[in-house]
Amino acid sequence: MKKKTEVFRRNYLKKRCFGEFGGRYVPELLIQALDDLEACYLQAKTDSHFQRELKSVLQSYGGRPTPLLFAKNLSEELTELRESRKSSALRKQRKQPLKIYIKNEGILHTGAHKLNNVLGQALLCMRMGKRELVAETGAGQHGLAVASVAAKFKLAAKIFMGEEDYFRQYPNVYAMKNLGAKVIMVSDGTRRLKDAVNAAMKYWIENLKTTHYLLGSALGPFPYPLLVRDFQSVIGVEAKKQLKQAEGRLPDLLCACVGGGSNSLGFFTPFLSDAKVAMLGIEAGGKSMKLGEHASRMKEPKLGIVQGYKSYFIQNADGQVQPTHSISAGLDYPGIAPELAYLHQQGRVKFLSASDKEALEGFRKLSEKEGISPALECAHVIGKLPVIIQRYPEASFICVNISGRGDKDIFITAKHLDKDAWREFLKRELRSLR
Amino acid sequence: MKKKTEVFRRNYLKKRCFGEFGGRYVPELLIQALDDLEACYLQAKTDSHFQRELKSVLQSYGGRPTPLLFAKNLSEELTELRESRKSSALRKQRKQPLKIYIKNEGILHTGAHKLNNVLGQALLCMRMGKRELVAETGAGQHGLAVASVAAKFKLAAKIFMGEEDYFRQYPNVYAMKNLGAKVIMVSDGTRRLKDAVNAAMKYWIENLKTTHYLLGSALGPFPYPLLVRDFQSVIGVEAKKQLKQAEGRLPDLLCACVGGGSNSLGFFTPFLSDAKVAMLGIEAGGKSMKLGEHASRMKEPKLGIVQGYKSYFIQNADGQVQPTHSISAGLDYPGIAPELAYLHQQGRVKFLSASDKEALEGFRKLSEKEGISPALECAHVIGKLPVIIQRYPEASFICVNISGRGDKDIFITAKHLDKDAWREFLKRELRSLR
Amino acid sequence: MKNKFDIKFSAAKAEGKKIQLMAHMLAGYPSVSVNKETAWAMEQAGADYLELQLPFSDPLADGPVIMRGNHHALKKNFSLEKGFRLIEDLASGQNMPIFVMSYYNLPFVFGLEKFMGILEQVGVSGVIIPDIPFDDESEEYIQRMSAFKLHAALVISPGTSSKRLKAIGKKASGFVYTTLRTGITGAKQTLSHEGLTQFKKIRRAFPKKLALAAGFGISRPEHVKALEGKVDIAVIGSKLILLTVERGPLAVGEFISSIVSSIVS
Amino acid sequence: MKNKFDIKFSAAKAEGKKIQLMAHMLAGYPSVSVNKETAWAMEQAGADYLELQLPFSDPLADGPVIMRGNHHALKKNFSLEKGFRLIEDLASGQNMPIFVMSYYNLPFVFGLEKFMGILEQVGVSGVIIPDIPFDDESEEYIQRMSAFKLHAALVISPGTSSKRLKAIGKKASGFVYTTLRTGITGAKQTLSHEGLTQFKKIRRAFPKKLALAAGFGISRPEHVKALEGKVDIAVIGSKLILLTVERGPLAVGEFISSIVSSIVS
Ligand SMILES: Cc1ncc(COP(=O)(O)O)c(C=O)c1O
Ligand SMILES: Cc1ncc(COP(=O)(O)O)c(C=O)c1O
Repeated sequence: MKKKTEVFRRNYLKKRCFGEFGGRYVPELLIQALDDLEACYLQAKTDSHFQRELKSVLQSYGGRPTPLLFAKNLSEELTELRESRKSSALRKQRKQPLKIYIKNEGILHTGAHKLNNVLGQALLCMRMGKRELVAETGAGQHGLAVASVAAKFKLAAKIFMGEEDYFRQYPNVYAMKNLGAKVIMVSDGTRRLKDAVNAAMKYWIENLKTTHYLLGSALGPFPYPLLVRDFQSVIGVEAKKQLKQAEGRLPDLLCACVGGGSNSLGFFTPFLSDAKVAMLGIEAGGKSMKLGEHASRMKEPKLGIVQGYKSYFIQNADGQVQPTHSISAGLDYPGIAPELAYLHQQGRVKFLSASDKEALEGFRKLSEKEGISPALECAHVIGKLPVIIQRYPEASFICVNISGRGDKDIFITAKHLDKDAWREFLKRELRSLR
Repeated sequence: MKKKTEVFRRNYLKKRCFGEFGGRYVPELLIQALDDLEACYLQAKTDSHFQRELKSVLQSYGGRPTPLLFAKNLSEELTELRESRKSSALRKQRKQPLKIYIKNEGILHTGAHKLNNVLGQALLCMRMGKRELVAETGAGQHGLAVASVAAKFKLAAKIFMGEEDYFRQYPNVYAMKNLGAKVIMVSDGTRRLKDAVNAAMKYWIENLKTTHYLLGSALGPFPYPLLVRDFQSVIGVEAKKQLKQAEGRLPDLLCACVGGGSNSLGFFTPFLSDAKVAMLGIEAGGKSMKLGEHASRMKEPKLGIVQGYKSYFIQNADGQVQPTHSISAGLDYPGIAPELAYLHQQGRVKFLSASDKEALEGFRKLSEKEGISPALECAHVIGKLPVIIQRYPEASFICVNISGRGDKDIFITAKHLDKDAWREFLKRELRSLR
Repeated sequence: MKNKFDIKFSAAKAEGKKIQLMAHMLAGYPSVSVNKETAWAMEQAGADYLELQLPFSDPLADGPVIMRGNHHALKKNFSLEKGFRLIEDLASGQNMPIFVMSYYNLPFVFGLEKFMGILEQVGVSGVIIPDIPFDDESEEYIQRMSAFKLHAALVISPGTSSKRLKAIGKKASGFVYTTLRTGITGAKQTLSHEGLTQFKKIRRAFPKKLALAAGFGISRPEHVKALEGKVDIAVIGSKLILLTVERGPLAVGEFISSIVSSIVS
Repeated sequence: MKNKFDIKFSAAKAEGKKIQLMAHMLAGYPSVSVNKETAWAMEQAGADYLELQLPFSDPLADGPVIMRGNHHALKKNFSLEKGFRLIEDLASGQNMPIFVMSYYNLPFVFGLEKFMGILEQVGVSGVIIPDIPFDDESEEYIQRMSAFKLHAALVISPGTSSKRLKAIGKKASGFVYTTLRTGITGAKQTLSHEGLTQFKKIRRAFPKKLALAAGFGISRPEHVKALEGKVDIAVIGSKLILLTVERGPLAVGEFISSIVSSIVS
């Protein structure tokens, strides 16, 4: 009986998957739309006109290329830390200086890597003759990118956002509204990103002919994981060239935070065939490893099929998806990109998680050391570096993808790092509103 | 008697001025420091190593070059507006499409053009062997850039900020503190930018040997107006190349907002010798043209000598500098760059002012039309475009400098554009802090 | 042992029944005891088949009413174990053939073989899993189900192309469920025009003997009446859930009765 | 008519006075009437010269005490017109030669010729404008002032180079004011070491007959005592302003008396 199931698994969805992960587990009525999208994308991929146009908007609208920066002060501190941990015998050996570079996607218009994918998909939307975008958003960064690009391309935009996120990330709601997008609060389920995805998909199902669902990460049913990854790969393509130029060789290790998986995959992909480049994804460790207090899907990976794709999900024994927690709204999604699940299975990409506390520490560290305040998502990576360099003692040339800038998190970080003054500030603002 | 005074005026400060504007009207004890800075800068200016290093940090840290974008939707709307105003006879003539481009300095790290100057001066500071920066800030954008660059270069940073600004721009105070800078509240005078300049200068005077005063705009005593302009000219140099590439010719008109004058001068300078390129500076018209309710120095220019330089100031008949108002904290300074005063006198640069209302309208317009939320400072220009195109009927190719992005202004714009929801949001945040 | 659905369906056909009714119910919502009372009322009123949905955290194809029902049941700790017990009770306590509807993750995580084995054992007639779309490879899935003597009812929609319909028709087992709208579940005031005009195309693509069910949006006797002669089975979903929760099992019975009598008349 | 300062200064020198006192006062702060009482008390106590500062919105060289005084006076609507009236009253109501201290913008905006003409007319001895630094071209400024029979007292600081000092010495008129610190005005507990050790260098650079004044930070009789023999005039600023505001004109008189007696003894 076991064997039969395996045959079934292997055959079902022969294509459209990464190993056993991915697929398109959706109601039949979505198949046509997914087929159309796939066909449109595959055409566009080899259409030099499309690629030129994409490149042009990435540059003129997005501000690409984004810079690569040698994080000199951070490198020095971590070199010292690594030295101080060595046994006295080893310490006598030559000191191996660590070189940490950051690829800064926070420079991008709207403040995060999300824009890369949004510009690509918006062009696809128009190519399909559709004039409306629908999207989910958690922290609001993806929604902000969608709202901005929709304005630029004169597309209508409907952004679904969980009630929890709607209120805690209201500044982004406000920004999206200003850009002319319609933001719809989702009060079902966990009232978070996952439920916004459900709502957006349903809106799409009801309006397939006129709308394009602009999914924000490298997940969901095929071809989304593929095209989102491809559109984000500009990060890695640029970084590879820049890193070679900076050090004359490829780095030993790449690190990126992993929410859905789009920034990490975009960063990693162009290096996948370079066997000597190790890759590490950092998930949200939240408050603890107790169910509901983190968003680490890789700690004890549980295979599932949710929201149209097969991958690892945070779920209970019955297969019910469970609530998550992270200080960063961009990392608290319960699923993960099927391609990352595959790369994990293959051992190509490793995973660690960083706690809320480590993320805050990372936020402060990069601010103080390099004058760059990272988004809390990628701050997880910075906060984890002291552990990472211990796990990878051979790595001396590391590149971290900074997926976004930290401005958007002010209401969260200030609450933790500057509580009293922040409270006074809010009180004053409230008074001024009367 | 009249004539004698004129001779005096003409001779005093023969050098170090733009026509009659500029100079260095400071206590004797600052002269040595200004001489040192001037010498250092003039050396650096022709030192290819310095220039290379500056270029490198502008790129790897700042994210330069910043993009030039064709504002297609805005152009179309304004073309229609212009058409609709034509007499019916004229309307029969060929329709002349307007082309409006924006140079987007909002892409820059820390969100505004301020960084260009800060990186340049920080390098000068180190070149002089100094390890501490002191700076004034109004909206906090200059302070944020200083705090960031200080962190990157391991310099100490003291940022002076008027009490009014400290509280209304607290999010930037918080950001600066996170970056490791010391932010000092100034409770004297109008408790605004002007008083922060006074305080910063005094701190500098007391600590000349170890600190560099990193002035944030193209004003103050020589050589500041010169070097700030030069460091900001990268905007215009890039824009010139990009505009030529985009349209095969130079634009008819350049527009920029004018606070101190650094973004406008940086944008204009490389075009000054191109006689066919008209230039327009937009000042803060505030609530009305009543003294105290605006910050337009050019409406009725009054020559004065304040904070070390001769230029136009908002002052009363006695020469006492008067309070100003603008919805944008970056445009409410009572003085103006001496070089702009000179260019105005020569008729090379014209000036208009935009009201608070027009600025908010400009903020919304660029958000909705192009998906780019501008800082309120440069939003003044966008809001004034309907008038500008009427004043310049021959201009069909216009470039606007977007000096910064609008994120920083959320507490101001939300108050105006989304009052009730914003109030609820703040209340909720406050509750969550208990 | 022949599948209960096949027996009942051919019998009804033979009787000349113009249209049959499949009544939808959400396990654990509002409670297991209400589920049981409702099933009883449905059968009494003349429903032919029972579609029993097992709640899932992310019911992709469901509109607000059923989705919130899913969440409600899960919040009240409805588990798969309780689900199996309910199915067993319903399968033995009444005579409508049962189709278990759920999303793929539940059998997938539980173990497909184990899951289907249990369903077969308690006498379920088939499964409806909307997030297994038809694909060249889903043939395998249908075969697996038939090895368990379970129909794998496929779902199509007004947008499905003729070519695809043909392929589906070839593989389908038990019945094919067509949605009346390109959309998600939910009771509507009127049926979609798009939905009502599709049947010729569908019938043409399908083998004659294949049963055709239709649902999504049915909320009035007239709706069912409009489907007469066009499909074999009308599926009523959100409307019954609403009635159950707002007015109780007896109201569900009354509503079904009113339909049944409108069909007969 | 000879400048009042020149007359008084040479007389005091001739008398063998070891050090003379210039007392600072801020016009309109805390009020004009207090200004007048204070001037009277200063003269009674033995101050030699009066430095009268006209308030300005942005007093670049002033520390917190004097700066806030400037702002206070302006807030109470102190105007240039009131300033001229006060100067006139003080010039006629007492005998200390007066130096008007202000920032350049006031005479510049008012009209330099008109401004200086008024000062000359009411008998002021000179002006101190700290934001006109010495420059090749400030020669012109000094000449203009002397055409008005006004001394243009130049300000130097401990950091001024010997080369510059020589140049300044050549042009200076009346007296040169050296700050005791590289800094802004303000009473301090102790005088800066840097300030106290600079005088040899300064004297060497200047012509013998040029009067040298020193200020910034003087707050005790000992401070003045320490300057004896080093400079000709000690200027007391913030300390007197503080005393005026906190304890009134009489306290100012007492303080100056205590200095005068410490000098004499
Ligand atoms: C700045 C930033 N980084 C990372 C993420 C995580 O998404 P992903 O893993 O798809 O890059 C988000 C999602 O909102 C984000 O805003
Ligand atoms: C975004 C932005 N634009 C413009 C200005 C005005 O300064 P300037 O005229 O020197 O460019 C400021 C000053 O804070 C600013 O932050």
